[in-house]
Amino acid sequence: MNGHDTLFAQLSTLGASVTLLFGVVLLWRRSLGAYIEAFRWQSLVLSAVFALVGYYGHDHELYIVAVALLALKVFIIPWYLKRLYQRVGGEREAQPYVNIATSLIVAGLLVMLAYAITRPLVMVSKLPTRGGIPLAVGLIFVGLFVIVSRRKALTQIVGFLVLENGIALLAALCTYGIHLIIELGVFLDVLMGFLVMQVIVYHIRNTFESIDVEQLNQLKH
Amino acid sequence: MMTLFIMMISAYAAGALGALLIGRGALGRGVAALGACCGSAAGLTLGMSAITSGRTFTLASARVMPVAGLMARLDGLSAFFLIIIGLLGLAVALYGYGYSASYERRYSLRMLGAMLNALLLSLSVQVVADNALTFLISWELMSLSAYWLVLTEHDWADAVRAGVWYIAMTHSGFAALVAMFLLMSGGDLTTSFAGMRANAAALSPAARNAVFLLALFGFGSKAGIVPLHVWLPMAHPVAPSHVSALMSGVVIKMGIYGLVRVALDLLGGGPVWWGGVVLGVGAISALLGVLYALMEHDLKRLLAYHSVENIGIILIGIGAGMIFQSYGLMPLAALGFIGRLYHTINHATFKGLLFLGAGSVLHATHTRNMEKMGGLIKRMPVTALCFLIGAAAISALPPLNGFASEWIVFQSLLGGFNIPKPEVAMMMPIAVGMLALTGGLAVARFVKAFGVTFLAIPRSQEAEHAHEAPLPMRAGMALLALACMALGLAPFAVVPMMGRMLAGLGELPDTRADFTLGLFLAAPNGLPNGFARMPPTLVAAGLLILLCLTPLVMLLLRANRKLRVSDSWGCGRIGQTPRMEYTATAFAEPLRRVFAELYRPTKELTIDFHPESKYFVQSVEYRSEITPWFEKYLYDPGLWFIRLLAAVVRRLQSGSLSAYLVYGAVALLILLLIARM
Amino acid sequence: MTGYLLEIGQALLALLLAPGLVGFIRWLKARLQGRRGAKPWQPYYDLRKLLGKEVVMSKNASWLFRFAPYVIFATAVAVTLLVPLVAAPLPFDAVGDLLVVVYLLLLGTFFLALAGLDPGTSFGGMGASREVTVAAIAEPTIALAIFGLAVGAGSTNLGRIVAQTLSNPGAVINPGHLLGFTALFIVMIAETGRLPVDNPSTHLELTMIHEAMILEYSGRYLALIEWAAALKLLIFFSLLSNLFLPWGVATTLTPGALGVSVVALVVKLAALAVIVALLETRIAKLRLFRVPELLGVSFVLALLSVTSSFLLR
Amino acid sequence: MTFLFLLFPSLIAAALAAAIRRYRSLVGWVNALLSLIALGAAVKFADHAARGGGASVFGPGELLRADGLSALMMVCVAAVASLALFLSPGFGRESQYSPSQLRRYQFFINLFIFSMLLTVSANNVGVMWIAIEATTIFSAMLIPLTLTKPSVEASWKYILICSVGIALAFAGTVLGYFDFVSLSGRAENALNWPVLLASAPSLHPEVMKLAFVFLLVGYGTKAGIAPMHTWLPDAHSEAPTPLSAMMSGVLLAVALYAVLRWKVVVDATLGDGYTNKLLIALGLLSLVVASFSIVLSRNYKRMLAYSSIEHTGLMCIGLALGPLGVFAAMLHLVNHTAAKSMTFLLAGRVLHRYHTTQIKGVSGLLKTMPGTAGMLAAGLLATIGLPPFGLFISEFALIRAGFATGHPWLMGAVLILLAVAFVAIIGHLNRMLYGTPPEGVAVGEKGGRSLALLSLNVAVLVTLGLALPAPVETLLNQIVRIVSR
Repeated sequence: MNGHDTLFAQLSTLGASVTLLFGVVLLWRRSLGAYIEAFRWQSLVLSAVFALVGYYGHDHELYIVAVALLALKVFIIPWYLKRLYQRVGGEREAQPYVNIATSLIVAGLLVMLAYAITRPLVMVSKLPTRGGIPLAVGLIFVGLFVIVSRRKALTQIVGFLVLENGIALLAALCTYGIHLIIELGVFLDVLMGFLVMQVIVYHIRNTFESIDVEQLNQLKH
Repeated sequence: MMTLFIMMISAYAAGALGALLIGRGALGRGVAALGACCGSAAGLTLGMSAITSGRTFTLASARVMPVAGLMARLDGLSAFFLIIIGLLGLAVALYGYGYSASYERRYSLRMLGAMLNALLLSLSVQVVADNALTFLISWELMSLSAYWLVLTEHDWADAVRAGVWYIAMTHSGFAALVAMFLLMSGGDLTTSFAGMRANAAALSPAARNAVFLLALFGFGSKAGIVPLHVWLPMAHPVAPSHVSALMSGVVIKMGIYGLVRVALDLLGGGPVWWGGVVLGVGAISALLGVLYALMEHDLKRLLAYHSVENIGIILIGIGAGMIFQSYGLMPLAALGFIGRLYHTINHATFKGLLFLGAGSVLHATHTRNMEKMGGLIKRMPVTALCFLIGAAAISALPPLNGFASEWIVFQSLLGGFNIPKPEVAMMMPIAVGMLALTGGLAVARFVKAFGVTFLAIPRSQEAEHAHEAPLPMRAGMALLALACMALGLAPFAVVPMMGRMLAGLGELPDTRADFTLGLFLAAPNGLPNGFARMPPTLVAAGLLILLCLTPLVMLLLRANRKLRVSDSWGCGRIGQTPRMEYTATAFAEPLRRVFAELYRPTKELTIDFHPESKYFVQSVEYRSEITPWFEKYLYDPGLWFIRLLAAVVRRLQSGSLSAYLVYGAVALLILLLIARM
Repeated sequence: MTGYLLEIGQALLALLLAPGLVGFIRWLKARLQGRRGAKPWQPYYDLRKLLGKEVVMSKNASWLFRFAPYVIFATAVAVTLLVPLVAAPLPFDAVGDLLVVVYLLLLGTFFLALAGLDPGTSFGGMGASREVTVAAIAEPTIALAIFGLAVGAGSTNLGRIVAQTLSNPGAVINPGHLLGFTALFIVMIAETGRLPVDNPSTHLELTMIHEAMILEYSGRYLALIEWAAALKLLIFFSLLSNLFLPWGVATTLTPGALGVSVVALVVKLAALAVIVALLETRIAKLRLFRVPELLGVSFVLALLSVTSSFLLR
Repeated sequence: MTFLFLLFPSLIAAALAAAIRRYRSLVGWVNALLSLIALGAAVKFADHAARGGGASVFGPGELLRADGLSALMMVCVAAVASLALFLSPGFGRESQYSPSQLRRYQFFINLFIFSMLLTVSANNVGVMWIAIEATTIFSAMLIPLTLTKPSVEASWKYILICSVGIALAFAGTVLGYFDFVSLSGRAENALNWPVLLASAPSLHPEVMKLAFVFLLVGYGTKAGIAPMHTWLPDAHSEAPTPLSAMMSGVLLAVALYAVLRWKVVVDATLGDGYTNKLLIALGLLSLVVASFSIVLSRNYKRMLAYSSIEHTGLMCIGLALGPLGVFAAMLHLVNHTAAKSMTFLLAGRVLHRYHTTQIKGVSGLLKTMPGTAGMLAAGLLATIGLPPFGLFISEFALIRAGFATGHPWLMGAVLILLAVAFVAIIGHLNRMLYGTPPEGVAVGEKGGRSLALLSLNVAVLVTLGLALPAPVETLLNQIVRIVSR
């Protein structure tokens, strides 16, 4: 493994860890604005990772992906989120199901779990980027945890987006990205999904006078 | 053969379709009845010709079913049950034509006619089925058509409730049967019964036991053995009476058919304890059935409980037979099975007859409560006579058919002392005792049933203005009444046939149990020849002669022949009202006290006195109820448990989104960890 | 041919003896109780009186009420044709075995009970209800007793049983036999409505069973029923005596043997009558709801007898 | 070429609905008719496959592919789609929806249909994933057609749970692909089925195991496999009737199709022991959850939804029981599609008449709307597996497969659970059919057209129950060959 690759490996791992870090940060913050910011930074790093992989992996398609990602997740979606946040009123994530301290611990555990689970991948892989794979899976878990443990519709959306980021990161690190068309298709889905979600959040807002998902418990049994 | 078979099938099908198309009106009923009649007649002839010729026929094998073909084969056993179906079908169809007239514009005659034919059709196919698939499909169709028939009078709640109970029990039985056949056929349901016989021999003992127990459960739930009988007293009363006759006479017998077919034919007998279990179940069913029947004042429920008893009696015989078989006492085994099959057809006739009679009473008085009846013998003499014959037959009184079959079973049980193991042999006298007790109680019950219903003074307006049943109904009853007598008087014609029919099943020999000459059984290990003899024909003849002689004797003794009709003696009181009569409850009281341990009756006596002085009683109210404790101690806990589980599972769907997501996440993590293991 | 004649002969004999037997017991009881009592042949007079009287029938009663007495009488007579009174084996052995005998009597009971219900009086109903109750509970004992006997003889055929016992007299004293006898004796008491089960000489509604049923009967019908009841008593007596102690029963149809057997029969009947009479003077009537216990005892005895005959075989 | 006829009609329909500003019943008619074209195309594929023809591919990078399995799914989807479209609101004068709602409805439902058809005809796993995600999005837009609290709640739960699930599925896809890449480098159309399958045997078992877990949980969420089924009762009971018919009838099947496709690949890597274990476990869990939930369910639409879960579980188990099982499961899928789409549409009629989804609120159905009652009874009896309907045969075959492959205990459990569901459903059914109708409920049957259409389903069910048509059988056998190679 030559120096060129080691650098790549270190950089990619660094990128991955930073991405994960922002996921954890997100767990730590309370206000929706902070959530959105954290997500934004995370997406920024993520697109950087894509560019990185594209550069070292000599895959120029990935630049396009990186740009698309930048546009989508750093500008468009956060902008929408902000607007949504202003429209539906900024309710803080006052009391999540799991309090901050515990959340952070759980996040740590999840990452360790991710390490445990992804060992075979790291084993079999010869890619320089394999070091980041556990982190990516960890990010997926963290994203899941955010969705589970937060009780505002908006925060759940953000959690979902973080999950998406984790998967994108996984894709970048494992496979240097899938085909361009598919990647773009995926982004399109993400965008549409996000838009639909926000529409429904408006609905929730209009019908329930709040976006606290606590009250979404009429349908049971 | 083939043509007869086709005729039978097509007649039933035509009847069903006709009923569906035409529906109400005399024409619709007529078509339905006609189809049923032709079909059952064809079936009857088919069975007769098959049984007399003593040969077996392969009837149909066509690739009709998706998963496999239908296969039909007619051997002695099938032929015998075809006869039962045909006989009862005929009577029921006749009767039903008249009976269902009262349903015009109240309930769907379409459904009634179609389903009646469908039921008969599925029954007939059932008994000739020659592979598991055919058997199971016809079984399910039978259950289903019976289900719709039970639901005919669906605008009262307990009909619907009964329907649900019925379908629940029978369907769980069906599940057991599916499992059983799959075990026996090694997964392929299209293997013919011949193939299964071969498989069964190869099965491991454990598998064979599993098959047997599954069969006992599956068929038992249909036959209504205790404690799987709960649906029976619910479903039979609410069904239209001719349908109840069919269900009680034939449908539950399919359980017996299946049990014999599987345990005796396919498995070819088993260890002693199989027989023991069957015997025990039979004894319990018989006793409990009769005891609960005693306490019933709903005429049809009484009969329904009685069906439980008779299934029990039949199972006692089968169990004994199986025990003998497993000890290699083949002639005795054959005798037991003969007695049972004989009792099966007898029960079909007299139980059918009684249900039809009850139907006529219901038709005339619009009530099933015996306490509201009475004096009907004057208003509906034909029905009364038929019912009397049925009651006498069912109480095993000579010279009717009930006695004949009872006699054989007694004889076969007497053979019990040939069993080497005393502890096993002791089961026989106990069974005899049980049998005798049920017999005696049966007499008690039918004295009550007939006496309270038909004799003395009418207890209500309805009974006062009762009217005789229309001709078709009377015809149906008369047919079965004649059958009762014929079967009772001519066992020497019936029994050898059955011997020939059973020959070969589970290596049973061809037993020549010839009544007029006594039972000469080819005797292994010290079974005396000429075991006993009983020609019912002669007994009947003798009774008849004596009956005629007695008046003559009276003449000779110059007895006074004057007769004066006047009030019955009321201890000096003038004028007798129905309220002075002995009620059904009172009639059953002594026996209820005797068996109080079992009934656990709840009593409450409320007397309210006159306000002025406590020496004047204004009213006395006595209420006593019997808790049927299978529902209470067996089913309620089961249902409770299911509800509990349901409540637990229900809590999963708590409505909390986060909880839902947690399920998913946890599932993911667990599976991932498993994957890493 | 002689066989058939003999059959008829013994039937007639039974018919003749039966009322006498009843009368004898009554007379004996009276004497034992220190009364003079009616003559033993009083029942014959009663029968003639009844035959002479007109029938008064309830207006509620149906044809069944008039039909029943004939059935009851016929069944009783039919049974006398089957039971070996004086000789065994008889040609009619081929017609009926022990089971037939029992069930024929049951047929009689069936109609008697129905007839009791027919007039719609509470007495009749009460009697019928009690009668069938007793009959039902007595049934298993009878069946088991038969079973025991049949196991011994290898057949339920009466003639065969008698012959069997005659052939090896030792069997008489084996426990199974004795237990069976006791059981059947108790049943006999119940079936024939003697004390302590039923009191044939009372008309208190609290106590009576048989009498309550036939309360509505009069004239020739009553005569038939009474006669049948007497026959039933005689039948049970002779069954007890001839099945368990068959000595004297003629196995060859020579006049001498027959003569002996007739004498033997009369002696045995008298003996049993004495026993019954003594019993009835000693004990009081049981409460109705204690009767099942008595019969339960008899059932246990019968079961024991069968068991022992199984184990001793 | 046929692919265009399969996919474009729904796109055109959507465009039409979007283009025509004010909804007219004409649009509904045209779209319904358009759906028939797609159905025709699907049938053509099925026919081609039934004649033993190989898979046909189309598009750049062999984007689309139709073999026997896809063809069967196409037919199911297209058939239910046109049924739903023909029974959609907005044909007659009066309708409970406003024109704008109807427009939105037409637009999204056609996109929904399109994405389902795309899912089953996609050759590329990535494309398939995108299409499935799209189904979620479009259907989620349809659920809160009328903004009631329950519908909004249902849609939120639906979209969130399913999006998360599908995202996980994507992670699985990536993992599967990753191993492929790390072995044979990046290749063009590497994500196409044939290529994946070809290279599968050489992939790393460990990785594929992980991948399959992600895929099973992911697509399983959409297929309503317990414990990811939780969105299903809500969405199915709150969606507009035709949509719930489609969701229950085909959407679950489509998701299951995705699982099945991947199962084939993973089996090629690790042999079928592993996937079968997982499928049986989750399938059994679904059966338990569903059948016991039915016992106490008070709402007939939810009851139907639970029974859908039950049947999905059954199919999962079937897919894990070897060739016989796959045959049975596929047959069951077809039967269930027919039965469930019908029962949901009928439930819609009942709801429209009684204005309640509570079982105890509905009584005397036989008196008020005999036709509907009869067909509902038929549908439910079919659903619980009574003859002469198809599900009897398929369940039967399934049990048989279980015994043949030596799972007697499993089958015992399945039989018991089926019996529980059976009793529960028949009890609920009787409660609705009989008794006296509540006041203010109109008596008399209306809308014979839709009943006539639905009777087609009954016809299908009975046909499949009495005799398996030769083409269907060959098609199924071909599928068996595809799945258990």
